Amino acid sequence: MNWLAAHFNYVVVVILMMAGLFIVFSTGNLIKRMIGLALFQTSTGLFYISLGKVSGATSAITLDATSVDGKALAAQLDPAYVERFGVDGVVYSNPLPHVLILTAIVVGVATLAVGLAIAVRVREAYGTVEADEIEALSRVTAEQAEPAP
Amino acid sequence: MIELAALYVAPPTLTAHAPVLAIAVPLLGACAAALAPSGRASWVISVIASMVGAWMALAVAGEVMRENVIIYQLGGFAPPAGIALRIDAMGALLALLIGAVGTLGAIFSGHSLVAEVRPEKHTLFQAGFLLAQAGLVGLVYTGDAFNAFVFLEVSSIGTYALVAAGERRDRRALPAAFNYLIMGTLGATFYVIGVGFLYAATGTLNMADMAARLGTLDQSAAVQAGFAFIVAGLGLKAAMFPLHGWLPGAYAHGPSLISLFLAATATKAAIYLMARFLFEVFPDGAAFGEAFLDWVLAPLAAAAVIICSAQAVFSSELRRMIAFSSVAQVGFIFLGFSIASADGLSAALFYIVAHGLMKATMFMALGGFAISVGARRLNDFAGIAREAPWTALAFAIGAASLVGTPLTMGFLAKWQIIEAAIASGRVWMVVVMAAGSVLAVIYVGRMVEVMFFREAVPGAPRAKESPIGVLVPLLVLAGLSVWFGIDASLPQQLAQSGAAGLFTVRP
Amino acid sequence: MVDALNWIGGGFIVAGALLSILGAAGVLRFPDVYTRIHAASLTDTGGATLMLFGMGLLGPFGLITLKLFLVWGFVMLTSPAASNALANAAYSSGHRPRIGNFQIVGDDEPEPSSKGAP
Amino acid sequence: MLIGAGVAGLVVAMSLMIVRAIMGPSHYDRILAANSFGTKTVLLLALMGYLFGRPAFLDIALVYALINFVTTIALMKFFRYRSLARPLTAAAGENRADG
Amino acid sequence: MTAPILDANFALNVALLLMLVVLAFAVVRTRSLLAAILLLTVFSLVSATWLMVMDAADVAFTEAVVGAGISTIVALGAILLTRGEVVRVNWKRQVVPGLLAVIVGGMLIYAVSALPDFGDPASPANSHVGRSYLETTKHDIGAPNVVTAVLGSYRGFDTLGETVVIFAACIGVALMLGFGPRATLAPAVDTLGDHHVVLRVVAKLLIPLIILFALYVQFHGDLGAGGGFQAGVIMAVAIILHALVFGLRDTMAAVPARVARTVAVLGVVLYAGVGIVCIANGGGFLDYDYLFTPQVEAMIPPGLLGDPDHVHHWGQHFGILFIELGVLMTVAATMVTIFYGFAGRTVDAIEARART
Repeated sequence: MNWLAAHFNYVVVVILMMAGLFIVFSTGNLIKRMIGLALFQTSTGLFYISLGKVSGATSAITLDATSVDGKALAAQLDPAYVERFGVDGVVYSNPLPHVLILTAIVVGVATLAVGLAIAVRVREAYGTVEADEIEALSRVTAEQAEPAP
Repeated sequence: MIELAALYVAPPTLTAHAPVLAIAVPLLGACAAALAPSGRASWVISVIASMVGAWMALAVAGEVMRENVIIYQLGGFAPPAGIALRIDAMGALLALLIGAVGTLGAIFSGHSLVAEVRPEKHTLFQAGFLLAQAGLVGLVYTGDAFNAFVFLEVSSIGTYALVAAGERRDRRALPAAFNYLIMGTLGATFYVIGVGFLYAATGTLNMADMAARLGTLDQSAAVQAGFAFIVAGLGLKAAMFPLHGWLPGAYAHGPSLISLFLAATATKAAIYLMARFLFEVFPDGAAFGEAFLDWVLAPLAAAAVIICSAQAVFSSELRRMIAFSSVAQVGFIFLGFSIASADGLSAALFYIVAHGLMKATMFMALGGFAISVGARRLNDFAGIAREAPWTALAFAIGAASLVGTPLTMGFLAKWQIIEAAIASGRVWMVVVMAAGSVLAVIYVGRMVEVMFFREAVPGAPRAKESPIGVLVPLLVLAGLSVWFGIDASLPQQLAQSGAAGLFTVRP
Repeated sequence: MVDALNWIGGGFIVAGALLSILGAAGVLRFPDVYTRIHAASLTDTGGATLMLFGMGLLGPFGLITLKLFLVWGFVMLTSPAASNALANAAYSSGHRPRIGNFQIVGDDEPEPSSKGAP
Repeated sequence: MLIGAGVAGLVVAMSLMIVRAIMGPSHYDRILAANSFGTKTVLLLALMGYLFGRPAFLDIALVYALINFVTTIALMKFFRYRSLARPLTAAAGENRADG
Repeated sequence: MTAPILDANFALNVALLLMLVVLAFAVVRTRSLLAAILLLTVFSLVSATWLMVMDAADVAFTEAVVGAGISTIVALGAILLTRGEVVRVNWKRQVVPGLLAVIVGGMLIYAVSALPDFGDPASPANSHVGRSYLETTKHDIGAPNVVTAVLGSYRGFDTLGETVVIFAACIGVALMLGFGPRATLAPAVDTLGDHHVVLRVVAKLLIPLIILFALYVQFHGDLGAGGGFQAGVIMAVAIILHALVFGLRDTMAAVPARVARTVAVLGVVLYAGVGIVCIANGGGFLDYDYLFTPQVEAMIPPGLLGDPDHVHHWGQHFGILFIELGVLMTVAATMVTIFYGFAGRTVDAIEARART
């Protein structure tokens, strides 16, 4: 139970990754694949963020420990804990994973846009976004091997 | 014989910032190309930016030979807090390859894009091409694991659309590009997951710092998973054998410029990054180490050599044949890596360059043919050597290098791997390589036979000799294959020094 | 005084949360799109008003109060507008409100625009 | 304490909305659920600022309210197109908008 | 000290994660693409809320504007042009993908079990580089928001790469969807019609407010949550809202596609240009301490920024300001370009259908 509590986030993230991967592999619909990919990428972000959480901490936007909010936050924690893990009297969560995942989210939306754009063009060229049908149509093209227009 | 260490190609201030300029110049070139008023103008920008980028890469290579390793801090913060570029001889060699192929490809694109891509798209196409160059150079230069991911994506995201832009000639480029995008993104995401595990274990993203901290750690499941995901992710990007499904389509249907550039550089950069993780970040014994190389990487590489060579033999489309051959050649490179000695690594690096040059030559020659005829299948190329002798000659040189004919770079590369394999007692590798080469002789022989010795099909469209703007870069590429086959000192010194650098750190 | 304000504010917040639950229950149980829209939009705006007012009582008076007011303004602007647009779209796509007696809950006619005849 | 109760209440309401979003049955139900879910998210975020002692995070609640609105309009637009296109192709009540 | 504190924070964490799991499974199961996208939007909302629980305010901000905003709109544009439903797949064909997912998942479960406990302040991840940023930002950068400091300065090169990725997406989407004779057709059917007076009035009120808010987010970035990326998306959302309500044609007359592309380019140029200026002034690339020459720094009245020992904070402050501006320009313009790409095709597809 204690193990589960301590690793609950990671287990959930793994389940989400599996769901995303399953969608990517199992469906032939190009749009649905992109959705699965987006899910997979988002869950990767959740993994990083889980790594950077510090118990009892607050956002890494620095706060004056003597301000009202700072005092209220410190009051909830063991002074020894604040002393050991805090910076200037306030315990913050790790900002580095946040920065990385900001970048990753941006990369994710870029990929999504380009992928969907290609999918739209596939639909225009083939009349379908189902991988099986596209493959069948491609085979026809290959056999004819028609010269360029 | 060029002594790189004695080569000062740029003034000192420029050389000091050359690492970042090699990335920033193509980047700014991409910006200019995107705004260019016409396709022609964007081509000029593309050529100039690629050239300057290659020049900077050359300056870096000289500096690396003198200093061994260059560390360039970005933002003025020392790693691990800041991001640093960390360039060793291997990285310098790869960047040089990227710069050279990029420049020659950019020159070539002046004619080939007109034939293959819709005219209104040329400016954006050139911009995407320059972005891909900048991304790849960044990928081989960076010393930060997460920064490598960013550059992996910089180099890929534009490329997906560039492959898809081949739809004008062949609509199969679209699903191929989509497939490439899915697999490429999965690969990059796997890589990110792997880096996440390593970050969880070490608390750092700087590769050198990571290596130092991993050395003090026990072999935990998190480190193993980090290793596995990084290898799988980069394997996807590098088209390592069972993960190569996206490659033949993307290479066969994309525009010639992109095929030649990707074949020569993109997969190679991923291989290089994987090598850095294998030999630099992971200390021997941590994660899977030797067992992984011997029991996973080497067998997969051998399978790639045999199976994909056979697939190339049985393909009927010329570009598809060459694409399958690329996967097989990646197998050769991984064979070299799996030997895990300085000789093996150096041979593999040398092979990367050899393969980059030969594949670029072959794809560029096909692009030259494609300007006048839209042929795809092997039989359409019958007798083309009579109509376009110089293009066909360059193709033949590339093919000869692929087979491993003496006096070409391919021969030296194969020979070095065989030597390293024998020196480490892996005789079975020699057998595999011989078998792979025999298969290569078969499919290359088919190509050459059709082109040179068969009569043209009556009534088929007549090919013309490639225009001078194609012939020049093409013959330079072919010439490089021959030159380095005779005097290999230029790539050799970088490859050896890079490999030695990795193996002296941890013998 | 501050203590009393905290309690009153908390009371408003809880009341708002209860209203939200009520609305959610309505969205879950009501028989067709229009009744659900009705349940959701009323309780959304009502719940938001109660809760944001409660929060205004809790916090220090100042920029935060202004922001709360802005959030409230946004919700009051957007939620009814969105509900209006939603009902409009549903109606123009052929959904008709159910009038009269009905037994089966949540069994709408199939979505007319979701078919993909190639 | 009361804030905690408010947060808990919102979470319950959000869970119920998720059920509606998953069940459907029509897309309008899903949109309704998503939109209403968004409003509740705005409230939850604002409240969480108080729960965790950082009320300055109200900005994010504001952004949510905004984005929620625009997304809903985009969805409306989506349906509007189909319904506009339909009279042209509405043969026997069938929607051939995709043909 | 290592076990997570079972407090309100953790309870919310668990509740939200469970919601995410339910939503993910619903996405897997549904065959309607529209439903999948709607569920993914709700997924984004929940995950953004969760990110707030994890103290990741900036990421929550981004996830909200990207996941619930732009992604949804882009995906809607895409499914308008493709088929609404996923073909039903034989269950036998789902076995192998299922196995693959389970294998990868099993590996991951095995691996995560060895990770340090959730919330452990002494874990390697939270004690080495991550912690050093918290300690040094005040001296090195002088910005209260450590995330912005790391994003803009310590790891500014990453952010340059991120901006370039966005720019690459701009090029990619423009290459795919920005051309063709049909993309310029007049979108006469593109307004919401007279039924929607309410929307038009509200939108008219909102659009300036949104732009104002975007500027606030932009310039408030080093003090609180926010920054160039978020502001850029919000700015783009304002333009998209205009297009949605008043029609694409009017919007494209106000912000032509060519202008959008130019702004995207200029954003990257501004960012890289800041780096080059730093080099020209004798520093490294993106070393904002060298953004101003000593002559310029001498002109700054002493004590204006409080601490005279930290004149370099000026460089850092303006460096971050400029690069965030570059990010804003590229992101806003790219999002608008992407929207134009998809929405332009949407109109065409409808008209093409009408003709057949």
